[in-house]
Amino acid sequence: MVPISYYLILSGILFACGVIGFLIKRNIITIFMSIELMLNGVNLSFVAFAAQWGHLSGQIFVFFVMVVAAAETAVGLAIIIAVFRTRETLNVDQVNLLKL
Amino acid sequence: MLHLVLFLVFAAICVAGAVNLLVQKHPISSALSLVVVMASLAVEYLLLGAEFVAAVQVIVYAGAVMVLFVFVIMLLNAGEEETTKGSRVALVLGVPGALAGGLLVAWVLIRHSGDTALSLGALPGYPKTIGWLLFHEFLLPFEVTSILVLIAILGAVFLAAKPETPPAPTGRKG
Amino acid sequence: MTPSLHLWLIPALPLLGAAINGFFGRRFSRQAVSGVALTFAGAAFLMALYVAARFSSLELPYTEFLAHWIRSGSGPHMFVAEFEFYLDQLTLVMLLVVTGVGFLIHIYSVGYMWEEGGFYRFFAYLNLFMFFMLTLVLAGNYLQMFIGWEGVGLASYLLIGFWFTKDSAASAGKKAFIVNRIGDFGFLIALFLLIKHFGSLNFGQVFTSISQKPGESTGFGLLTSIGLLLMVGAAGKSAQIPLYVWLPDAMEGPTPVSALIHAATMVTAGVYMVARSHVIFDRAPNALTVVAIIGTLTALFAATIGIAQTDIKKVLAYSTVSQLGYMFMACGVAAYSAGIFHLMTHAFFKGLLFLGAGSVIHAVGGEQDMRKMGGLRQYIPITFITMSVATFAIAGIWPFAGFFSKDEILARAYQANPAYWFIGVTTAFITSFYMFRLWYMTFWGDYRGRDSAGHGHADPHGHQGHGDPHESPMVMLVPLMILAVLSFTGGWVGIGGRFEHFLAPVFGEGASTGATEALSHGTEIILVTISLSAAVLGWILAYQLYLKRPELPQKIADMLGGLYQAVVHKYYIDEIYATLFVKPLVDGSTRILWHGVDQGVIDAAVNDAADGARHVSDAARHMQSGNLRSYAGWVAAGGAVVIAYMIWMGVR
Amino acid sequence: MSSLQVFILASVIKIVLVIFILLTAVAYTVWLERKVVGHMQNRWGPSRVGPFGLLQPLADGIKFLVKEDLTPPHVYKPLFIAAPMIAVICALTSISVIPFGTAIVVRGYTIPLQITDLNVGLLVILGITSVGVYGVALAGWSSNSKYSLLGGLRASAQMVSYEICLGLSLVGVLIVSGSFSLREIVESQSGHFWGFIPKWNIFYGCQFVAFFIYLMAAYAETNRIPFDLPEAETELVAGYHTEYSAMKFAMFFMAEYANMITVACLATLLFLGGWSGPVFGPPLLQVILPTFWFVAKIFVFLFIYIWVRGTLPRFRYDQLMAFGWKFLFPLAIANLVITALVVAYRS
Repeated sequence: MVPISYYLILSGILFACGVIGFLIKRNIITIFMSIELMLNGVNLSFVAFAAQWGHLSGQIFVFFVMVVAAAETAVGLAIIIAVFRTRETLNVDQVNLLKL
Repeated sequence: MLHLVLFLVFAAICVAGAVNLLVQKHPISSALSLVVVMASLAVEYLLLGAEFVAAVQVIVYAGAVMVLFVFVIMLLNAGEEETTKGSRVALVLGVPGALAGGLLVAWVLIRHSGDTALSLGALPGYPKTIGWLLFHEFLLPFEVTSILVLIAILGAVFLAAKPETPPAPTGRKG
Repeated sequence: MTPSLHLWLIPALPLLGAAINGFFGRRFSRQAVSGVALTFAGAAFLMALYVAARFSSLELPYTEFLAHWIRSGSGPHMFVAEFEFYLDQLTLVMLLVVTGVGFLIHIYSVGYMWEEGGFYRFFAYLNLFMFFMLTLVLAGNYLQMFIGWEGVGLASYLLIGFWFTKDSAASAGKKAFIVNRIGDFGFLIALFLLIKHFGSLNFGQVFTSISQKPGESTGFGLLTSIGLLLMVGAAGKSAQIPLYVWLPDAMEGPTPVSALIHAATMVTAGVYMVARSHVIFDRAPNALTVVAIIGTLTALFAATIGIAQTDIKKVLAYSTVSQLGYMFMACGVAAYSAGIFHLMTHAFFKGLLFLGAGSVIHAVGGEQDMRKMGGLRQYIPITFITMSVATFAIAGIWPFAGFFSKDEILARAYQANPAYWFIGVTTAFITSFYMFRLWYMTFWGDYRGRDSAGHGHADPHGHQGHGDPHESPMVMLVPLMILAVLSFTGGWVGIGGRFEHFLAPVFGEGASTGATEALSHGTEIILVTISLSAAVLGWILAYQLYLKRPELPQKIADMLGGLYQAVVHKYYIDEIYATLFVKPLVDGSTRILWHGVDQGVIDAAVNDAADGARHVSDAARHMQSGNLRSYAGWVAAGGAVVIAYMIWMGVR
Repeated sequence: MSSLQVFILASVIKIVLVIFILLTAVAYTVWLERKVVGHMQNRWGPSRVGPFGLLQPLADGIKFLVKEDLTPPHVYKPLFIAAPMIAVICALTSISVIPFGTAIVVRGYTIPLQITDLNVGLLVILGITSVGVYGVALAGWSSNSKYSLLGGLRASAQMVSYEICLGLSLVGVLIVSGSFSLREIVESQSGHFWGFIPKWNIFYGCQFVAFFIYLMAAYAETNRIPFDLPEAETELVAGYHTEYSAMKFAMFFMAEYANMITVACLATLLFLGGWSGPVFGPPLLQVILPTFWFVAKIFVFLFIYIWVRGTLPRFRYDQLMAFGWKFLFPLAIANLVITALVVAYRS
């Protein structure tokens, strides 16, 4: 028997790691992976809550999150490729045409 | 007991993977750490009984999404991350802040979730039941998602397509 | 059940003509354009004749439903306005006058406008005017009448400004339109009051419900206010004090337009409307008194201005205003049929006068100043003869048409209040004077046009280089002759009260005929004699001043000094209006609305908002470092704030 | 013994047995391939080591084990070592949910001939196979050689693409049988149509189309001719495992053949009725016969593999991608839709 809070703490840690990675990483691909990490953390809490409430909708939501994440990945990676083509770099600090 | 042990082991792997993602300098290592996180999360799902979700997690996330990441890293031949000292502030303020925030959120969720203990395979998510729900209760979101995926495919194809090279000048002016 | 008369065809035909000429006329030859216009105007006239022929077999008032228009609300408060046509004796008279005179003027225009640019445009407008005027006349409810009312205003605007490249024409058009709006404002409010209190605008329903109410003999009640507001509308459309100022300026339009719109038909719409609404006025004697006073004053006032005018069309314009005043005077003393009678005869002789004036202008090559005319009777004999008939008619010489109708009005005015009568007779004298003045100055004496050097001014229809005055073509003369016959004989329908009897079902038996009988035969003869002698007196005076001793008017003018100047300058009414209304309005608009509101508030708000946005952005743009991760940091911080808030709320 | 102890004991025995058999099978599949292709090319193939060269795989194994384990410089070492392991582990793991026959009864305990029976067994196999891509991709990348990198890129792109067709071709079968459990899928195929045609999924409606798609996708997934572009010797100098030698190379080799066997098992289970077949004779034979049928079908499938290898030339890379996305993928979707309609109509 595992208390649900354990799952939630794990979920929180994963999410926090995602946020940190999003903030400190410079490689645009890694940043993108951090987002995936956050999504995964959220997914875990969905599944845990589904188990708690005894309703499968939580698991269904995980599917939707996955689909959205997959779509996001496809588009995001395409954007990364396009950025790399024009800027020849993956470092987000150098993708800074939009500054004042 | 078995449940708790398994949970702790894979949670440890999970957190280790997540931290490794942050620590590693090379994106491919980060990607592999993420694969580890996802695989161990799949096990956590299995422990909760969500076997279909676990399988899909492996197939979609580990098998497709992360392969795409690896593929792109390889394609772009991404090197090691450059580290600069420019972002001290983010490191000093951001990391503890984010960590604290995450823990706070978890704490609140715990407070409001009661102290339900989950047994092994608490809520079996059989493919049949999930499919039934998906095609009855969640039919509209499902279809909307399909449109989203279609749009994403088109967008990805358009974005990643090589820019058309302008036709070579034929030499005739005017 | 009477079979359908297809009344809708009467306005629809000219509309079709207007559409054809308006849309395709540019590519048509002049013959084709005039053919189209005359065909449709003539067809409307034939329809009107057909209606007149069928008239005795009709069950009156005859209404014809065309289409649903407005159906608003439900239950007892439902407001309904339909496209429907209403035919009674009054309508028939108006119908015949409008289509008949209109058709004649169409014919005349073909000759008059032949060499003008925009020929097709002119006839499209003219047909459009016919459509709206017939809609107004045939309307089965006030709203439909209002459509016609506004429509004729539009057509009038378009036609006054026909030579829109000429500044004065364009501004005259605007003036007419704007002054009319003031009147329409009153009309509209009257309509709103009718809707509010009677729930309908349908003539039948409104009049039925009003006739059940007692009259408002004293005080200022609902019907009085409606009546007064209607009178405001009528004053605007029919050029009564204080809204008459647009009509003289409207003479900038082509002369056939002046004849058709600003003499024979449109300006009488106010009279028609008052007559049509007689049920309201009958129960609001105070409003009726106002109508009478306004009519009487306008008649005298305009006539005095007419004395000193030298522009042939201006004289006729003021004469029109004056004659319209007569009609309102008639209405004001509840002699509606007398008013309508005068309306009809006036349509004949005033139409004729304008057409004749047009012919004169045509003959002398665009000159409108009477001082440069004279002796034209030998050059243009037919015009001279027809104009003479019209002059006698308007002066009220027996047995011309004007005599009968004017006499009728004066008799009824005397009955109501001798003061009206006295002013009326005075006006008749002045009218006779200035009309014969016009007659003598134009047709008698020697031709003064040849030796005038500065004759190049405003030449509205481009007759270049004229030699001797020449007679107009037959296409212009035939309408003149027909109208002359009508001006001569038109009054005979009123002999023995026949016209009144014809209209009696509309205006009620007792209100009109009963009163006339009260007047003793002797009194009637005396009144007739007085008015006739007033007319003759005016004639003699004009003969003395303008034929026998042409130097005398100048002396008299010098003698009168300021008074004469005031008359020449139309009592400075335009200037007073400019100072009182136009200038404050323009200044106020400039200072308050333009500089104050538009620039100070609206523009300033926009500019200041933009400036503010720029300053804020100036400060805020430092957040946009171009560093993606700092953006991410902001996102995270925002998320943290939201979550913190939720937690805080949740924990409490 | 409690049932848990029996379960653990039986599982351990089964795992050891299966891995042993699998590795042997891998070795002898290699031998078989060399032999068959040799005969197809009118030569003998391995024939010196043992009778008919039957000991050749053993000799090869010893060679791989004792050879110097060379790690070239400039490779990214952790991944260079991990890659073959990932490949072989995934290949060997996926066999764990494959049932080899009906359950046997030993001392009153029913022991299924399967390491574990999961509700989502098929999905597990798909998942593990998809993870197997990492082995190839990482090997190509970590070798730090352009040939390897190209091979790795090709492998990952190809496998991800064909995985979709593979999955879609299976969905038709899933619709027909209504389960993800491999055992249930096989059981749904017992019986006959009209008394004589085995009620295998390949004979059900248009599932032969699905079988064809599965076959193509399986060749691509296992990087076999005609889709062996990631390791095309002639252009990429063996592609992703150019830099590998000795045991690490052997791991890739084993992984490839183990994957072939897994794919063959899956095809047998899903399309060819698994272990179903005529069962007769004494009880012992009745126990053995289903497994025999199962192995026989796998053998046929493997033989086709080798046959194709000996017959067809290699595709060009763009042809491969076009074939996958523009032909197989629409075909798979069409098959899926038609199957769904047929099933919906029949129910």
